[in-house]
Amino acid sequence: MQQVFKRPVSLKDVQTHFCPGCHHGTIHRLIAEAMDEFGVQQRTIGVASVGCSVFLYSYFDIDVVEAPHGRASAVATGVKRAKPDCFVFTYQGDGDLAAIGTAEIIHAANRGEDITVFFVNNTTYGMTGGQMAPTTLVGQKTSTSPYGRNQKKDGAPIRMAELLTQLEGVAFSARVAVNSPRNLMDAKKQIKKAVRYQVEGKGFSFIEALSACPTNWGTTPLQANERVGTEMCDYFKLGVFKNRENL
Amino acid sequence: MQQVFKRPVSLKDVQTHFCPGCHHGTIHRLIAEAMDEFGVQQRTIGVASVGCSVFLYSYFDIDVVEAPHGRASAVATGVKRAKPDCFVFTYQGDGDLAAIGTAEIIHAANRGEDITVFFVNNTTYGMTGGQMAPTTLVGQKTSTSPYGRNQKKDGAPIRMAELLTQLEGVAFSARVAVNSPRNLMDAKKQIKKAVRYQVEGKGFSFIEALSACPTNWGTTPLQANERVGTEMCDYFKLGVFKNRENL
Amino acid sequence: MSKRLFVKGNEAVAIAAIEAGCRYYFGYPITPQSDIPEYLSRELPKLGGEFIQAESEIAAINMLLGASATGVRAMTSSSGPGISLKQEGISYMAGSELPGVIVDIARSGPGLGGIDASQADYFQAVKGGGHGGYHIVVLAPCSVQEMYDLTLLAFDLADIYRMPAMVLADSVIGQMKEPLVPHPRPETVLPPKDWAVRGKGGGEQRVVKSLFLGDGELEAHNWKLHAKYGVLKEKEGRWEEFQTSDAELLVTAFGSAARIAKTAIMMAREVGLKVGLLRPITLFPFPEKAYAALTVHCKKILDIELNTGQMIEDVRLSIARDAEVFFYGRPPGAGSLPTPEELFEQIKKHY
Amino acid sequence: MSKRLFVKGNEAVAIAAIEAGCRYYFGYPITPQSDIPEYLSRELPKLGGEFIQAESEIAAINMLLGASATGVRAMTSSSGPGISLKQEGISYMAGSELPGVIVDIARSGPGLGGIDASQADYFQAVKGGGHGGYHIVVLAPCSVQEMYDLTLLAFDLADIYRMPAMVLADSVIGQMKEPLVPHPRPETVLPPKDWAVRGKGGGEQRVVKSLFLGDGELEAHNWKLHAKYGVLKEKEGRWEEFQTSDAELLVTAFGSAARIAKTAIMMAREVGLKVGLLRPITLFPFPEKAYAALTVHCKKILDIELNTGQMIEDVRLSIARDAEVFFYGRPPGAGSLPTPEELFEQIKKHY
Amino acid sequence: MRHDVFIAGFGGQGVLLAGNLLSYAALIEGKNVSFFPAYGVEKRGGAAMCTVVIADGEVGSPVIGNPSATVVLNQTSLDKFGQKVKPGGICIINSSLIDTSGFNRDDIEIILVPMNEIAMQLGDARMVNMVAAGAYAARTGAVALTSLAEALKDALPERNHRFIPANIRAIEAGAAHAGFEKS
Amino acid sequence: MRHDVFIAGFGGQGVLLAGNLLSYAALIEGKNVSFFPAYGVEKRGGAAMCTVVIADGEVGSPVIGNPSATVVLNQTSLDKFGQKVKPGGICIINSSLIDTSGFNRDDIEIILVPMNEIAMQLGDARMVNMVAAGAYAARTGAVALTSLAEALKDALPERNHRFIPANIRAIEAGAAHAGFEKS
Amino acid sequence: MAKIEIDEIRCKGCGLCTIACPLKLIQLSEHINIQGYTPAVMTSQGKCTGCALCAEICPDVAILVFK
Amino acid sequence: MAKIEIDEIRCKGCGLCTIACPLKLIQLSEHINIQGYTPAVMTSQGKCTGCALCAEICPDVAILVFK
Ligand SMILES: Cc1ncc(C[n+]2csc(CCOP(=O)(O)OP(=O)(O)O)c2C)c(N)n1
Ligand SMILES: Cc1ncc(C[n+]2csc(CCOP(=O)(O)OP(=O)(O)O)c2C)c(N)n1
Ligand code: SF4
Ligand code: SF4
Ligand code: SF4
Ligand code: SF4
Repeated sequence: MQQVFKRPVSLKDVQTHFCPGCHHGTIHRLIAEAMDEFGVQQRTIGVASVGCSVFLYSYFDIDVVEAPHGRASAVATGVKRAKPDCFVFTYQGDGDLAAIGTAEIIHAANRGEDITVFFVNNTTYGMTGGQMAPTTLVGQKTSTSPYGRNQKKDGAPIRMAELLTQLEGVAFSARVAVNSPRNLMDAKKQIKKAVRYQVEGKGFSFIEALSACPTNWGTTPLQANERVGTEMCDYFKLGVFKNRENL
Repeated sequence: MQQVFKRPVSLKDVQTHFCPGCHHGTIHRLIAEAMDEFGVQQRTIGVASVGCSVFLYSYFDIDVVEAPHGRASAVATGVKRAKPDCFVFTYQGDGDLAAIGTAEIIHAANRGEDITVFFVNNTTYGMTGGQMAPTTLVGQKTSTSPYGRNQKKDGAPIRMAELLTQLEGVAFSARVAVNSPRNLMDAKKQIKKAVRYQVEGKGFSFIEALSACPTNWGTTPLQANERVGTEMCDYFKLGVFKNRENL
Repeated sequence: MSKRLFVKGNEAVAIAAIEAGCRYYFGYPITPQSDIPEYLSRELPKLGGEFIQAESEIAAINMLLGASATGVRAMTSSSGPGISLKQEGISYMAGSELPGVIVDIARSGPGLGGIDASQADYFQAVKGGGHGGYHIVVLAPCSVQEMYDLTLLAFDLADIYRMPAMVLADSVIGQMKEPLVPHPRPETVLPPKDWAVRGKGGGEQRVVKSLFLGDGELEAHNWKLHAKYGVLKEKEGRWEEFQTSDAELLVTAFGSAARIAKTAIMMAREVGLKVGLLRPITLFPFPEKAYAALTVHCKKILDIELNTGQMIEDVRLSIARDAEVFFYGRPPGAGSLPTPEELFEQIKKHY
Repeated sequence: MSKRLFVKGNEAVAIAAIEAGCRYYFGYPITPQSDIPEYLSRELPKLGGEFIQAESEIAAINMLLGASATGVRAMTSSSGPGISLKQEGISYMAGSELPGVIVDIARSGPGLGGIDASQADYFQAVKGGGHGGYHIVVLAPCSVQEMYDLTLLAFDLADIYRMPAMVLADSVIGQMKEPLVPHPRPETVLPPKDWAVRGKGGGEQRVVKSLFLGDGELEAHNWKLHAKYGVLKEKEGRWEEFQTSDAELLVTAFGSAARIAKTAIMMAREVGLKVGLLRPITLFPFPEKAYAALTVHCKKILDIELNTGQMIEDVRLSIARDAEVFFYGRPPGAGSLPTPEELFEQIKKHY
Repeated sequence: MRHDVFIAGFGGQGVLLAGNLLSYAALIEGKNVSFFPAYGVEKRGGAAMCTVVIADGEVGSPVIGNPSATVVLNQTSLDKFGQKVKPGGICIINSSLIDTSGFNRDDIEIILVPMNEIAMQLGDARMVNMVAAGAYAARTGAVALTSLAEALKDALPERNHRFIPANIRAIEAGAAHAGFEKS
Repeated sequence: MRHDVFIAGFGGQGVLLAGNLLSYAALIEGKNVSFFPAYGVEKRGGAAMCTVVIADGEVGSPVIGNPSATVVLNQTSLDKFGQKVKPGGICIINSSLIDTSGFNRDDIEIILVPMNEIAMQLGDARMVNMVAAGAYAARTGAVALTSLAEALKDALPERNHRFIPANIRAIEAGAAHAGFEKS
Repeated sequence: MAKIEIDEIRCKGCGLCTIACPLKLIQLSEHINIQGYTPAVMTSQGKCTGCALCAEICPDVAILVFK
Repeated sequence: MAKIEIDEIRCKGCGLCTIACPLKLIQLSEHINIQGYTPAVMTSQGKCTGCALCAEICPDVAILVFK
């Protein structure tokens, strides 16, 4: 009898600090698997953002630079320009990338930096206690939208995976989810494609991964997982929005 | 014999500091005419940005708040929320709005702030001496792209008028030019429409006006004017890209 | 006893802001100040006010600039990295002579650092972390009640002197819960805001700006601001003295450090040591006079800060030339908050 | 005479950066420093380097953080508002112990202010405008030649002490053209960058970060940084003394002000007044020893700054207790640059 | 009278709620009180701690070096803070998750309460903090159990008031257990 | 020997180029020199000024309160700086654009040069600055006209070297005019 | 025949595996682990097909699969 | 019949009006104004139709039109 499922070597064998049912852990693992598959671990430099994923270096067995909140794609630009042969990726939350980091992601994407960006959208600011994010769904109650997000006042949730496709520099953009075996298997595929794009020097690749935040949503892990597949997928459609190979 | 063309009352009767052939002056006048037409001068608060148009208050006979470079749409948000009955507009250059001000414009637009944004695209940083802007055309030589903008390294010029249409909050977005009587007459129309949108509380309206910068392009005013109609209009197509009234 | 609420220091700030007539809040989430936006996002809409969660601290400070320019009372709050990002905007507000309240519930750094109580942002707040050599009012509460009282004061001073005012605290004061008596806003005569933009409405054009290009204009503007700072030093310095009259050792500390030091001083008094506390309540203007006066007699000062030594410079610049200053600092970080027992040891050491 | 170039101070900085082996520049346009990016955008590509015009000063400082983290020599440059925006990034670099050179060709403020020569950002540069109570090396050139020499030094000190180093000048020094002799980069033994990220390649994992959460970790980290600052004060303080030996009045000023003051001092000497100049070249570390030593005999100091008084605090904290300090300041703005004649009057007044 | 207690566990064990509950109870009894929380980075994971100082007179410093009472809900908390308890003080330990074999102090009183089991028996693991609060109050008399019960409506958000009866049972169970241990 | 000159006009009149030209000429002559420019906000409009100090020994301060020579190319410059000229100094005025009726100083030498007309005659209004440089050099001898001519290739960007002959004519015209005025 | 191993210390009891398993062979146990969670347990090892969906969906990589 | 008035002091000689005028009635003059520019001049006032295109395109609002 042999092992058919094992922990990827790029992922350290340690306990994470993530809450029960948080998808960050799953997304971490899928990225690690892709790194294993393309054998890039030894030449990878990851850029951690500020959010629940700030401990990137504790979980991935790779070199890591910690970026100020929202600036991961600018930091990654500096890293990649200085180390063009390294595999460089950022891992950013929705507050980090879609709010404070808006200018940095738009311009890194527009320059077509040869990096891979993993964008984890859980419709809230996790680490700081569940405030409204640019991705918070209309009507969703958070600690700073106690009456639910009001589109008239707060605007509609931003769809980053679609928005970025407008920029010439973007080679690949897709939105995935890991809430069900089916979505997860597709997420695997897209994440590997995003990694391959950089490995092949095809340019800026972007993965938006929908994620559950049971803690700040105030639900059980199972309810949160459920919500990802329903409410979230309704508004944030899964799919590949740009794929230079098909252009 | 009576006067058929006169200076709009919203525009002060003073000499501007603009260079010969600079379109800022023309764009100022068209905005002033629109303010006259809708009779909003007395309840207008303009937000000046940092750029060659920083002296907004010297030329428009209205109350003005000066914003830090790139932050005009955030400042305007604060002004409008506190003074919902005022007509609030920003006037921003392409360095100001499309580079350092990217996050502020995207989120003000996404919130659907009830303001009007005049975005003057002259493919360069005018006031600081002609450096490369996010709108600089590929191949265009500037003081910081001495070998011409290189798409591989610097990315392609950003088309703001199109990009913003992706955001739910945007009610109206158009690109105009004032280089020829024909374009200018259409510019008049669109600018008035943008003003009307706010007057009628229809939401965020955006005008991108192509503009000449003979000084930093190193051309004569006539050559610069010519370039607007040719090279610039080829890449930055004129037209209305979003119009909530037609949705 | 009049009704007591039991709230966090951060909530006391939010309650005071509303009592002060502030109806506009612009901010971005950051620990350990999030209770402020969370409270105001609940309450402001009920009062017809506006709560905006900005896309960043930079957007927030500039929304504040815009709102303040119209003459309304408005505020923002943040911490460490967020306050650093606001420096340009704060400089613009100072240059444009705009009021506006900025709450800084400081956290430990540099960089991401941590979220523990810190006083390492004293220089940033007091010397002006932004460009151009301006100052802002800086108030340092040391209890939940003072978080409330000084927030009210911050709004008044900001309006009177037409400059930003900061309430500087940390997670000890911000996260701590204590009983609070929410006094009504004091009656203060405030100057008319005849500079605020409002849409001319037939009146004079009004311009809020910090750009001054005419010959000598900017220099004159800077001297004008400088003169205001002089008036502040004259009239607005505030401090607390605790058992200083007979003190042979003067402990000086502000905010959370002062709160802990006070208990240490009680311990010292219990064993008969003549120790007193001089606690600056206004960090800018720094209460120089108090230091000068007290060091005429007491020649030994123990300066205690949650950093490696910042306020100590202003202390040394304020005291009698022949007074001696000792320093005890704990730069902030997990598990580095000093205890009363620890400070008592320091007192004994330098007594 | 060896070959003389005739270049602006800003160009001297760029030429020195290339000589120092810097191949990565990240910046955003702002007057009066734009000559630096303009020069490097021309030259770096020829050398296989990277010039990126960032979307903002914030992006620029963070690109610098990323590049420096890989161990290469890299830089950014800006002024006033742009430097304010970089404060968070500078704090992160300081917290992450990253080298990197930041050139600040200061302009007048606060806010948009103007573009004239200014020394009003002394506090921001020297006390740490960002959060967390860190320091960076701050060098203040007063000639085109020194713009070159101190830029070379900045890169070395940054690498040796693993901290950001700033070259602080203004439009007088930056825009002025003078002859320059571009000496080759000095031989310096630099520590290996065994902390730089590079892709493990089978080696140890390397992490560049400023977050320290373990009990006592952050405090220890802060004491470690503090210790470095101590070493800097011990070993790296630099200053120029001009006719100080017999001086009865000591003029002290840095950068552009010192340059103008020097001529005023010559005028004074011509009429027989015993006046000398103490010019700090390193603003951080501040050359405290020089002040202490010189004020043993000379008890009158005239501090001259292009602001309303900032370095004067460090001067007062450094001098003998019985020395007296006079101040003459011109806050910056159009037409406010003092002339030698003007400073000569001040010298006569306080002599 | 003056009581100070330090409560520690990991995020999610409701340490802060326990501290709040004690504070409100003190308030109800007309006392002065300061409640000082502390938790790991930003919000996630790591430790959660709080100090509550209850006094008739002035509270003074909200932080205490050597608390007279300490309640630890998980192993790391005991390892980290067990030694800090003031000589003569008491240490209440959640024996469900904590192995005390390594912890030997004879200068303080050690009380073992299997808080998770007790909470589970009452149907909800999340009530561990209530069990702890009950045990502390019963053991020190800092506040009356009745005050604790009354304080629940102040300490709990409206939406959780339906859990008050269950919480009261948990408080009493904790008190009973600590009380039992006592004799 | 020591020469300091202050040149002022509005942006676009080539004030800075004139100053540069003088500096390079001084360099060619092996002298020390500092060239200090100043202009209005950021880059647009407003005034443009520069100070050039030429010395055999140390240059010293790059800014001068009362320059021994001043060249003004437009009205506002004369109004602003005319009074600053050091007694005994000289003031060279672009009479094409400047009305000197209001300017009466008998303690300095005033030289009127219709710079725009001269430049236009030579075919390009933009050469006003060359006329000015020629006039100053001829009048003060700070640098030789030949050095000025030689310095053009240093002062002008490669792409404008084709204008060198025309510029030399402008320099000489300015010199001639100033020279003529002289006697 | 196949089998899974659930790391009872790493498991946070989120329950995602219980719904991911097509045969619903996994449940959350009653007892709590050192972290204070109720870990997942395999109810009938024999029936496991080794599809590994439980392992795939586990955010904590707490499940290993053998076949 | 119509006529235009060119403000010779405000005019910056950019020449845009000279191409905007459908009848090409406007030229730049030889002489320079106080600003140092060569201002535009109307060559044959009589032919002006008052279409105002010159005024519309003038960045400096230096032309007024009467009809
Ligand atoms: C400049 C700055 N502003 C704010 C913060 C506080 N902060 C830390 S994490 C975070 C956002 C976390 O949300 P998100 O990016 O969505 O990631 P998540 O935690 O949800 O995974 C914020 C605002 C900070 N550290 N720095
Ligand atoms: C924070 C900050 N960065 C940079 C500058 C310098 N600056 C002044 S104007 C300007 C940009 C001007 O270009 P643009 O916005 O395109 O307007 P234009 O002048 O071309 O009309 C810049 C970068 C500044 N004032 N503040
Ligand atoms: S707070 Fe939300 S995002 Fe953060 S670890 Fe917990 S579940 Fe995940
Ligand atoms: S520099 Fe360009 S944008 Fe600025 S005024 Fe001149 S022509 Fe217009
Ligand atoms: S998915 Fe993993 S963590 Fe969740 S219950 Fe199953 S084994 Fe445990
Ligand atoms: S368009 Fe206006 S400024 Fe230009 S030449 Fe004609 S009149 Fe003069």
